[in-house]
Amino acid sequence: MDSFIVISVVKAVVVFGALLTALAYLQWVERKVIAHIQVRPGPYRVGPHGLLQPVADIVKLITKEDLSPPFVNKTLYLAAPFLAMTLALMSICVIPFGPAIRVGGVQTWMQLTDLNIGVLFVLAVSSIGVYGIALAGWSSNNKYALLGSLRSSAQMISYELPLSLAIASPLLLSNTLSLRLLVDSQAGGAWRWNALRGPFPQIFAFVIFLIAAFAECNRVPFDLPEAENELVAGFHTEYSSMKFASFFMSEYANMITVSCMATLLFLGGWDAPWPARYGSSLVPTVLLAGAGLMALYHGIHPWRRRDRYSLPAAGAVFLLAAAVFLLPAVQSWLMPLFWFGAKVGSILFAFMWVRGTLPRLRYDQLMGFAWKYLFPAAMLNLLLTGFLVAWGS
Amino acid sequence: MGSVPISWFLTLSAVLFALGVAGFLFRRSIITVFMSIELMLNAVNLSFVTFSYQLKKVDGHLFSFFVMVVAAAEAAVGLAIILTVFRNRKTLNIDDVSSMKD
Amino acid sequence: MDVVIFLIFAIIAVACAINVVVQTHPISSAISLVGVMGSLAVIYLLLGAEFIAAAQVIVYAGAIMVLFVFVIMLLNAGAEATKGRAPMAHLLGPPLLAAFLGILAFVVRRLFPREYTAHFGGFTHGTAKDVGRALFTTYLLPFEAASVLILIAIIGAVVLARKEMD
Amino acid sequence: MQLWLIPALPLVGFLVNGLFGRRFSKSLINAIAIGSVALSFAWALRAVLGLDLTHPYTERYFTWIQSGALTINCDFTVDRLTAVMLMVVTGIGALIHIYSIGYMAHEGGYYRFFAFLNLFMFFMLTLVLAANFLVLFVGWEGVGLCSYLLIGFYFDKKFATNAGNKAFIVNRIGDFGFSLAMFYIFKNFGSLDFGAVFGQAAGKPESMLTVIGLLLMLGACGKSAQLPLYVWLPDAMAGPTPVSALIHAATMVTAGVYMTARSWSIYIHAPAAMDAIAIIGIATAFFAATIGLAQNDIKKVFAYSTVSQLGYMFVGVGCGAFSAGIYHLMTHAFFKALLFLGSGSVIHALSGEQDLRNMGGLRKKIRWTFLTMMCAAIAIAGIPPFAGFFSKDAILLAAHHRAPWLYWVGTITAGMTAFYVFRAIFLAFFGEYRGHEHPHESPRVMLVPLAILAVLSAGGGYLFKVPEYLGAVFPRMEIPEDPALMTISTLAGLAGIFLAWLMYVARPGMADSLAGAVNGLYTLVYNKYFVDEIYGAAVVDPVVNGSRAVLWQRVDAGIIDGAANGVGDRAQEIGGALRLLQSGNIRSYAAWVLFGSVVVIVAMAVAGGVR
Repeated sequence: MDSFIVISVVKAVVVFGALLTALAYLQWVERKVIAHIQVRPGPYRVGPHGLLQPVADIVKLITKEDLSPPFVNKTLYLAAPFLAMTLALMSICVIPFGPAIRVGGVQTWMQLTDLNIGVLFVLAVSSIGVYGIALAGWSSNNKYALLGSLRSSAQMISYELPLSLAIASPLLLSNTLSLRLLVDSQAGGAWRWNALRGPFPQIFAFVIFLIAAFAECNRVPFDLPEAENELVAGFHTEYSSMKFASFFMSEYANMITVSCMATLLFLGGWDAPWPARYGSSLVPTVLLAGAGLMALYHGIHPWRRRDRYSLPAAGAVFLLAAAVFLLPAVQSWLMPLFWFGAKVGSILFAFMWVRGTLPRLRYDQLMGFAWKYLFPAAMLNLLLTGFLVAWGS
Repeated sequence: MGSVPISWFLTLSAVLFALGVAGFLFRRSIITVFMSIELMLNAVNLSFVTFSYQLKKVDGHLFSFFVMVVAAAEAAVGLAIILTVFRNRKTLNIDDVSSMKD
Repeated sequence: MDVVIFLIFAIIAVACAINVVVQTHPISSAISLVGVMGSLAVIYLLLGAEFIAAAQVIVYAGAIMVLFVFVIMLLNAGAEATKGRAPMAHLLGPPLLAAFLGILAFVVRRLFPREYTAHFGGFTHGTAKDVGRALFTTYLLPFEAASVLILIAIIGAVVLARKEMD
Repeated sequence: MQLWLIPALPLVGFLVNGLFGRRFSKSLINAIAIGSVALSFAWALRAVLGLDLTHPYTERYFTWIQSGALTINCDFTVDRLTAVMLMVVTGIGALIHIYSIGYMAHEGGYYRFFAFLNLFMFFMLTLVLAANFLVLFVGWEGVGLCSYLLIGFYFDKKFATNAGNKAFIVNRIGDFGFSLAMFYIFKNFGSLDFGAVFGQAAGKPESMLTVIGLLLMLGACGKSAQLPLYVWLPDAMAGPTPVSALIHAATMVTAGVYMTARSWSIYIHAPAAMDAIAIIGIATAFFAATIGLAQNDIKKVFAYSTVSQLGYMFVGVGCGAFSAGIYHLMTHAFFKALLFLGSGSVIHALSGEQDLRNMGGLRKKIRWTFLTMMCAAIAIAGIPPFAGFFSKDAILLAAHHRAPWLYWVGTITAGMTAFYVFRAIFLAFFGEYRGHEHPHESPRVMLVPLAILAVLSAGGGYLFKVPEYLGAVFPRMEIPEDPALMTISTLAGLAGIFLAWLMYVARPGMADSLAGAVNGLYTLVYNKYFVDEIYGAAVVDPVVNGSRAVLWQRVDAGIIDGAANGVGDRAQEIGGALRLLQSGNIRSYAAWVLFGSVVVIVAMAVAGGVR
């Protein structure tokens, strides 16, 4: 009983620490990715390659003056960012990152808690997520904010339907609502993943899920609630400093949640795309070693003077990491983490890629797309899946 | 790890129901009145789930599930009606919407 | 521990419910109602109703109440007038309400003595699988009827809320 | 054997023609209507020839009514009695359907006529095939319905609809008796199946059987137009002539005789009931014959003749000679159908003229009609070797065996029959033509059925030895052949013919002077003994006036309307008081609902839900 509590607390601290760091650096990654898409360097000044930029941002946001306009509805104005942040982080509780591991003689799952109805829990939490934005916009007592939150509410309600339907079809294949069992049911290689496996590969559901997820996170091309050229800054027009940061972080947290869900539902979670005996466990080592060797090469032929020291150091770190991945002792838990991270990272990259590429939709196009195309497509997919599953059983 | 008496759940349900009734009786905004109805439905759902526990049968869950379905339908239509009323009357005060009598 | 959890969430529920009734602004009432629903979801979990708890949050808090908030925001409904013209309600209401509550509590007390108790894990047949099985066997007809009802509600809502096209 | 096909085929014809006939061409309607009846005839023939009918053959289909002790199955049965009826109904029915093509060619509502005829065939065959009283009653009522529909076929004419109503209402009286009989049978026998009822009949007390017999007889009197319920049949001539031939001469009106014969095992143990039948039969025969003497409408003459001949059949079954009754039923179907169809041909030739006084000398103009009708007239007059002689003779023999006075009255009636039938023939076909229309012979499609029926009328007595065929069904009656009686009845027929010839051909003025000599009697007979007027004064007027004075002005206006209005007024007053509650304010309504629920919960708690 006591050990259960201790382990839970430790896991919670580790997971949330990692998550918050990831949130901070996700921002940096996004700026970098978009910068490179737009052929510019992006953050570069603070630390090497701007690596310390998130720290600077945090310091800036914390030390800014906490403005609170006089015309707002105080209670809800203050509650909204809190609500948004809390709900965004809550889903992480049930997301499994890897299989059971043994640390110091204690067997535990790489997951805060497993629910029989994990999928429903995530859905439930994400469905309440809209309150943060809606209340923020309403309590600001500002017409841009109100318009932004109205758009956001309508958009999130609308896209929740195709999202739920897209989630339902892989559930039919896996026959469980527990996220952990969901991954177990897809174990054994890429052709067993719900996105690819028979009788009906859920590739369409996957695409629908991703599109709806973009809308749920208010991401480009569905970022109407904060369309700055129409609505100033949308629902968070009146927010500043840490309250603004909360909305910002909750958006990124939602992105991470959604990417995790996509990974778990469609891409087999922490399972390698092919079995370890065909060398899937060597992939991280090869990648890291390649990166390390490239860094060493550039360190020998530096463009700039300081690269002569920094690049070989980075290369050494990469090579060390590559070596670590070869240790059998850590491989059992590091490999799942690597694959999970790789899959989530790819989806997150897709988020950024789309943001860097696509223009924003018009509002009526947004709603029309949800109801006229996405919803029927998801419905059809679900029906076909259900039929084929029933046929097969 | 004390067990909770079943009667507590039912009393909670009764209290919530009574509060719903109170909201219905004393509030003037159509929307709040509507929300009071939802509160009463929730209270009833709690009773169903409690009875389900007591009888060790799943049927109560089904009933509350159907209550939710009906509540959803009711909300959709009811809110549409409220929208229409507001569009025509420019008011949400329930006492001003009594043209069935006049 | 069950008692503690129950008491915490029961108190939250009742406090939120009182807030629903006493707040003058609809949106505050709505948020309080979401609070009631959330606490009830926890209590459902306590009673072993996993699926219903999730459905409670998804359907009630996540869809119906969002719709309410949305409409309140759309209509920009302000605080309601304090003066009403339902003397009957104010005259009859409080004593009747007290009597109603008293009788209900009395009946509950009599019908459910203290030996009947509930604890977490005492009922494990509220999973999605169990509910689904009952839903698609015993309650198939009501289920179909409910789906038709929903369809009718959708059409009705669309017809009602549509802008006049003339 | 799929007996159900026999009635089902005409039903299909009815449904197809009735539902879609409006859009069909006449030839398609003909094909459907006649095809269905012809197929039905063929199937019936196959059943009759293919089955060993010495014992009843029953087919069970489904349980129709299941209620407590009452179980009614939808069963059909065939025995030799049924076989005779099946042949008569489908055979003559088919001929008359064919005849109707020509007769109805220029009438409106063509598809309606054939649909109704097919429906009639369905019900008549159901009646005949029924294996219990209730299914029989379905057919019984169904043929009544079709009779009503077809009498009122020209529904835009007042007299036609009136005649239809009259037939329907008068038949209700008979049906009332039939219904009571069924209740009584079920109460005492616990079943309505023929097999079960007739099997138990021997062991039941005579008084009970007599009551059942008399009630059944009442039903039969209504359907078969016996005294005192015969009044509807002459009026029923308002329908098209093929209808008169099929329904009101050959088939439906004989249903009463069939039903009585079918119930022989009840009657045989109830001599009083049989006596009643015989007496009613002979009285009807005589009474109708006297009326027939003075009628001028050719169809009316034959209508009264039908009533009279039905009386003969009743005498037959009433005297225990069931097979003789059925025999006469069959031969009568031949020659009376022929007489009606022939008169229809005459009417057709004269473009609708029905009055004998406006005919005459048609012998040469419509030769075939004349020849065939002569066959029928000789047959009905009972002249050997035509069909009517054999059956009538069998009945009269049985009557003499029972009570000689029956025989003598029957013989006199036979003479009158010969007289009025030949009177009609002579008036129509001999002498000078007195009408204005230009007569023309009927089309071949009408003449062929006439010819076939003429052959049957002439040779039917030889061809179908019905009494021997039915020997297996009915109890055998040993009646010695008596050439003297046979001669006397034949002579009576010949005398009637001679008298008719004398009065209407040889000395045309004689009839009028004779009528003047017995003026009072002639007026009485000419006006059908004022029976309709008496009924009107004794039954119809009191009912109408009583209803108007008491039921309408007192009961309806006073009590029923008063109650209704009073309820309305009270409701209005109470509503007026309750209106004060309706403030239009939802919240006060809610308060009242809350009040109500508190009361209910308290009541439930107090009433014992909680102790």
